[in-house]
Amino acid sequence: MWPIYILNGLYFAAFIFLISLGLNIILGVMGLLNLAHGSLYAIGAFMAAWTITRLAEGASIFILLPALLTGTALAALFGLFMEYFLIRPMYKRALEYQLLITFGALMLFEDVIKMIWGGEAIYASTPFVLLGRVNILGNPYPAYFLLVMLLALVVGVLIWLFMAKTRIGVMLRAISLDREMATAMGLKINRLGTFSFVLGAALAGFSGALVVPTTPALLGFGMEPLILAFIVVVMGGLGSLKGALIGSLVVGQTRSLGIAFFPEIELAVMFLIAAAILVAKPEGLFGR
Amino acid sequence: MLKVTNLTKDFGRSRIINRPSFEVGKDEILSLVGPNGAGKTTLVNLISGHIKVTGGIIEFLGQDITFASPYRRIKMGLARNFQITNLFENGTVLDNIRICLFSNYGKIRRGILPATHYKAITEEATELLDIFGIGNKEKLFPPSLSEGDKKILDTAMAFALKPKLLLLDEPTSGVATGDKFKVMDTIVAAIKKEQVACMIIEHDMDIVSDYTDRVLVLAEGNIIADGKPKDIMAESNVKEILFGVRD
Amino acid sequence: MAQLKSFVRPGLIIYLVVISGFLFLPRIVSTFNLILFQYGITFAIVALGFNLLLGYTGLLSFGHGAYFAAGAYGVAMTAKYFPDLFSLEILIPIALLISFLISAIFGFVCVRHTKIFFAILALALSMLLYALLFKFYHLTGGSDGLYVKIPMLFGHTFANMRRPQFLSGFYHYFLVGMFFAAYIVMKCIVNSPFGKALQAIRDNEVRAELIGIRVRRYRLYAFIISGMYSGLGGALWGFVNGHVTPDVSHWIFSGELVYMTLLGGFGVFAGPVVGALIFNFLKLYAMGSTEYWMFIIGATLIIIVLVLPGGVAGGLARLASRIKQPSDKGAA
Amino acid sequence: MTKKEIGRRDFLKKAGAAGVALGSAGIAGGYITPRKVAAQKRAIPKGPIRMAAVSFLTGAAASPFGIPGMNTYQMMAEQYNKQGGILGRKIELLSYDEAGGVDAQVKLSRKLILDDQVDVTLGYISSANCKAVLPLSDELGGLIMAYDCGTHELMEGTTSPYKTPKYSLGFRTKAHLGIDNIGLALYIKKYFPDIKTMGGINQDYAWGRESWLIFETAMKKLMPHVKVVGTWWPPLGTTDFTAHISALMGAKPDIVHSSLWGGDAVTFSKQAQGMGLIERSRMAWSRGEPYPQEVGKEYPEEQIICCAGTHYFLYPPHDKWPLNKYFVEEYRKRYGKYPTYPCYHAYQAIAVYKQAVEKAGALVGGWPTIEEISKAVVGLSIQTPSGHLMIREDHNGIEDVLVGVSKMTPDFPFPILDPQRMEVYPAHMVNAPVGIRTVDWINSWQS
Repeated sequence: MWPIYILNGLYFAAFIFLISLGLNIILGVMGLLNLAHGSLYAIGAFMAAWTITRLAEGASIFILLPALLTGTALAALFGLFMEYFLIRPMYKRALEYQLLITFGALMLFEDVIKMIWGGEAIYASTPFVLLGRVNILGNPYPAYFLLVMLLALVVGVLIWLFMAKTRIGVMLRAISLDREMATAMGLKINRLGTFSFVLGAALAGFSGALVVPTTPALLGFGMEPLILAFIVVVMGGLGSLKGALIGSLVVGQTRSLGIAFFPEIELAVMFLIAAAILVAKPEGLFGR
Repeated sequence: MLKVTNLTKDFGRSRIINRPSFEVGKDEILSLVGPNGAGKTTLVNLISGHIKVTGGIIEFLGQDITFASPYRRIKMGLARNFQITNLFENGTVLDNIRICLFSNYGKIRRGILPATHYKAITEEATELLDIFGIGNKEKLFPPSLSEGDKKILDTAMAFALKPKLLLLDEPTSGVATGDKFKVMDTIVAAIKKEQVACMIIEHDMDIVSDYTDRVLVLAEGNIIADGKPKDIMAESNVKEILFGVRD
Repeated sequence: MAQLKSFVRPGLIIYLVVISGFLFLPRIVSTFNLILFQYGITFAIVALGFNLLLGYTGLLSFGHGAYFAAGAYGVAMTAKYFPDLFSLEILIPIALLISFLISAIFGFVCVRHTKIFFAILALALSMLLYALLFKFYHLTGGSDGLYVKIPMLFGHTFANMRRPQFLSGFYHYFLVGMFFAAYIVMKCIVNSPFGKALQAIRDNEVRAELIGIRVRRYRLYAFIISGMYSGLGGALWGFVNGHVTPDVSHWIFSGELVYMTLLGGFGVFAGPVVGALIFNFLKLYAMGSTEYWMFIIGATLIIIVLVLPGGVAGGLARLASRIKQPSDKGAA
Repeated sequence: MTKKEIGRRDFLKKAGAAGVALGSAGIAGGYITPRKVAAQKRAIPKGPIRMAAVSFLTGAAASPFGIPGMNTYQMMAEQYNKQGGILGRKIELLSYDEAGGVDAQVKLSRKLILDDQVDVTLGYISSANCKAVLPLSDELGGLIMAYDCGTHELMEGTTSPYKTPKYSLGFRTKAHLGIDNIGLALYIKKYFPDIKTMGGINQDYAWGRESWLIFETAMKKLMPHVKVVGTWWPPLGTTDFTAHISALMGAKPDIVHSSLWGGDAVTFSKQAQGMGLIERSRMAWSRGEPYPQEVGKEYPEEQIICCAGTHYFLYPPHDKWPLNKYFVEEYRKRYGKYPTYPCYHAYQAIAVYKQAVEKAGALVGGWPTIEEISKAVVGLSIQTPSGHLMIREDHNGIEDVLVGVSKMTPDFPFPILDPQRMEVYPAHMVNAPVGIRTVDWINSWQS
């Protein structure tokens, strides 16, 4: 079963990576910890689940495309509104206000989700069922999980290329390296901040939409992944994309192997690893 | 009293401080001059422990303090002010001085009786403010002070730590030209009274020659001249570096 | 005498009015509202300590639920494992001791950082405690939590009482007494040289270091004191609530503590106390009146942050200086 | 309304019960012969009975669980009101959401008893909530009837024999999880005697922990050769079981015991099917009854399913027990689904309250106090759509239990319990005697 445990860890790492990537971009560029990030993830998931249940009758696997699109788009839209109305007035304010306003947004979004989609769970497993299983070294394994890993990899590479090769990406990195210098160089920090926030929200929505065929969309859906994303960010170093990758691999494998071998204390093991890393290297693995 | 040997400091690849060596004697008032970017403030930051040294040795009162914490240096008698004033803006002028005195007398851990209970310290703070000529402003908050008064307060705070060596980073920058000498008179009078050694970073050559016994000239991270103000002024390479004038 | 006079000065009358108001409360309001008030008072104790860290030291912790949980579980686990020790005069010191230990350990890790790093670290560590409380089912009751019975006091039991009787009788006066003791101690701390040093650290960390304040150590002291206040609040809350669960160590609960402090205004000493009292009523009445109560308290929070950053007890002058602060620091 | 009239109406209904309309009579639930003592008449309050019903209305447990329960409360309250209410007082049903965690429920219960002063609270699905809320009944002086939670620790003491009742004003109007897990073990011994290994996946709180404890204890006694290869404890509300499932697949147990319920059970089923666990191991669900209907055709066959009692829409057979027929038809008419066990549990709670009030009311001649009502509950034996329910002096209900395996038939769009392999274990076989802890009782069995 080892390959399956490892694959499970990779699958878990894949979607945690997408969430923490968005969280980390926002953190790096805007210096803001978005506590409502999990809610954006949940919004993506609910939207995608809703789309899938609308189109499920006699659908093929391509049903996933509209689901991913609508989920990502809606989360990005919520991100845009949130940035414009809530975060922007906070740019010059002290940290505590910035954090609290995202905390307020978190509570607000949870109920907005309830208002739009109701309080009950939405099951949208059609794509998961349609893809069926493949055989991995004699063990059955759902093909959908492999698809999730593949898409997460593609998105990760795209983001990396974007950050390394495009003008906007280079500017974003410049801001996260040295905000004051970037301001002095005349970069439009506000506009780039908005861009990075929407990008982060879109990534959250995308990961929600990608995951929802395997799990029901529920109220409070974003809470647990958000915590795991925090751990990833703390472990990997704040604002570091490489850190997000390594951190999510650690979290994913810890969870998978932890459940397989220490089922009693799996969650605690994860936090203990995070704490150990922090004691040894307080700024995180790739932190500055 | 202070002995600096082959000190270096790198920021990334560029070397800001390049192996200067010098000493400061007891009761000496010394000035440090040099063009912008010569590394004067960095040198003060290194001595006060505000930033970490790359190489070389700093000794104070015969002890190696190269890697000592700022706290230890202060307890040994090394205090400084700041070029850009660095005050506690939510406390009054009196509070600003008082906190330094509490720190100096090691009463800062007292957590029960209110600060106002320590009468002797309050009196001493008031006296100190009087010495520095801002006694009438003790109830004001720093943001409402003039630039000159802020400078004086900043210096007074360093002075309140009862240092043996005081590092002053441009104590008159930002002060109106007419007031400069008044500020320096106040500071130097206080320094002389307590017999504190002092190293002053200064641009204004009039101040350098009027108030200091000795001048160090810093350029590109190293000392290029050391001597009495009059002699130094006469040297041509110094003039070129400081004033861009060629004989 | 002069000292005493300077100590209480003009607020004396207000204090007397508030104290007697609190003491007579059981005769004025219904049991239910009294208990609600008691929830508020326990949170007010937490908020007092929390404000030492946020308002006076300038550190925003998103993990103070952990120390609250330390106090509450200290009490509940004593009830489970050492029923003979279940007496208030033993339990309160136990709660303080446990919250001291945990806040000292966690604080040691956290105070190496400031600002956002500090907030995230505090959050992550409180979630570590949450995970432990949650996963060690046989020890802590897991997500079921633990029941807290009515305690004894110096051998006197209140066993034949219903909890409302106990709460509106002896325990109310005990709670009010604890609150005022905590209030006065905190008032002393913030006005003492130690408190002034913390404020110096908040205003200007660099300068504080260079006038001989060991910044990190003092931050740790502040962290521990505020952690112990949380622990005390948690222990007292445990008796009011009658049941403790790991939820109090979850970061959402810590977020509510921040909310209370901000609602009252952390620029003013008594602000967080007011905030804690208001928050409880706000939350309960929002919960009672609509299904979408989270929307209401979320929106309230956003409005307060946007429009009334000084909180209800609002120090508007303080607001002005706080907004200016980051730009000054950047230049230093 | 006078006592005499009530008596006559009850008598008429009782007479009617003999006829075809047994169903509605059962619902009206009158088996009380009022004593003709001229006891002091007590006034019956004018206003309606304020009945708080607490059930999951949001979250994963809402759709398969909380909402059917709440539907039943509404349906029954309407029925009773149509028949004139309880002792002439109409029921005003106040519904509350059980979501939000233990702490929120403690606060809510306080508000219900102290502030709203409801007459009775019926509710709680989660064992954790029950454990936290039931002590409040005595602490605050409010009548609470737990309707669905299963933890056996709720009413048991720490040593055998223990003193009963634990709470004088707190009840549970159903049997505890002992019946499900003992029933499963008995069933496995009879139908699958060849198994060698077993594993467990149960939620990480009282319900899951205790379900496994009882099952494991019973299996050790009944089938001592079966080895435990591992147990897993996902928290309540887990949405991703993939790691647990692959761990289970790695451990290869013949039987997987699970007490997952609500959304967790649905999610786990879907993911377990997707990953292929179902083909390797046979699931034994201690509360599996609602999910075939919830999941539909895709629900796998050959799963061992326990009905948390004899709560099944096809049992007792409609021709032999018209009350079940009536209940199923009425529920289906209103909500378009067959009732599941939470519905039957809700019926039990509201019926027990009604009959206890009527019994106590007849004794005291007027509206009884909550202490009198709670005395009347003890020893109450009522007919329910699933058969008989008795409330013992430990304030706990006892019931028979039904176990079967899922099978697809042409009659329903989802698998039902195979009629050929249904087993009913009578109450005395699966419930520990009063005052004896369930674990001690199982350990005392002669093997």
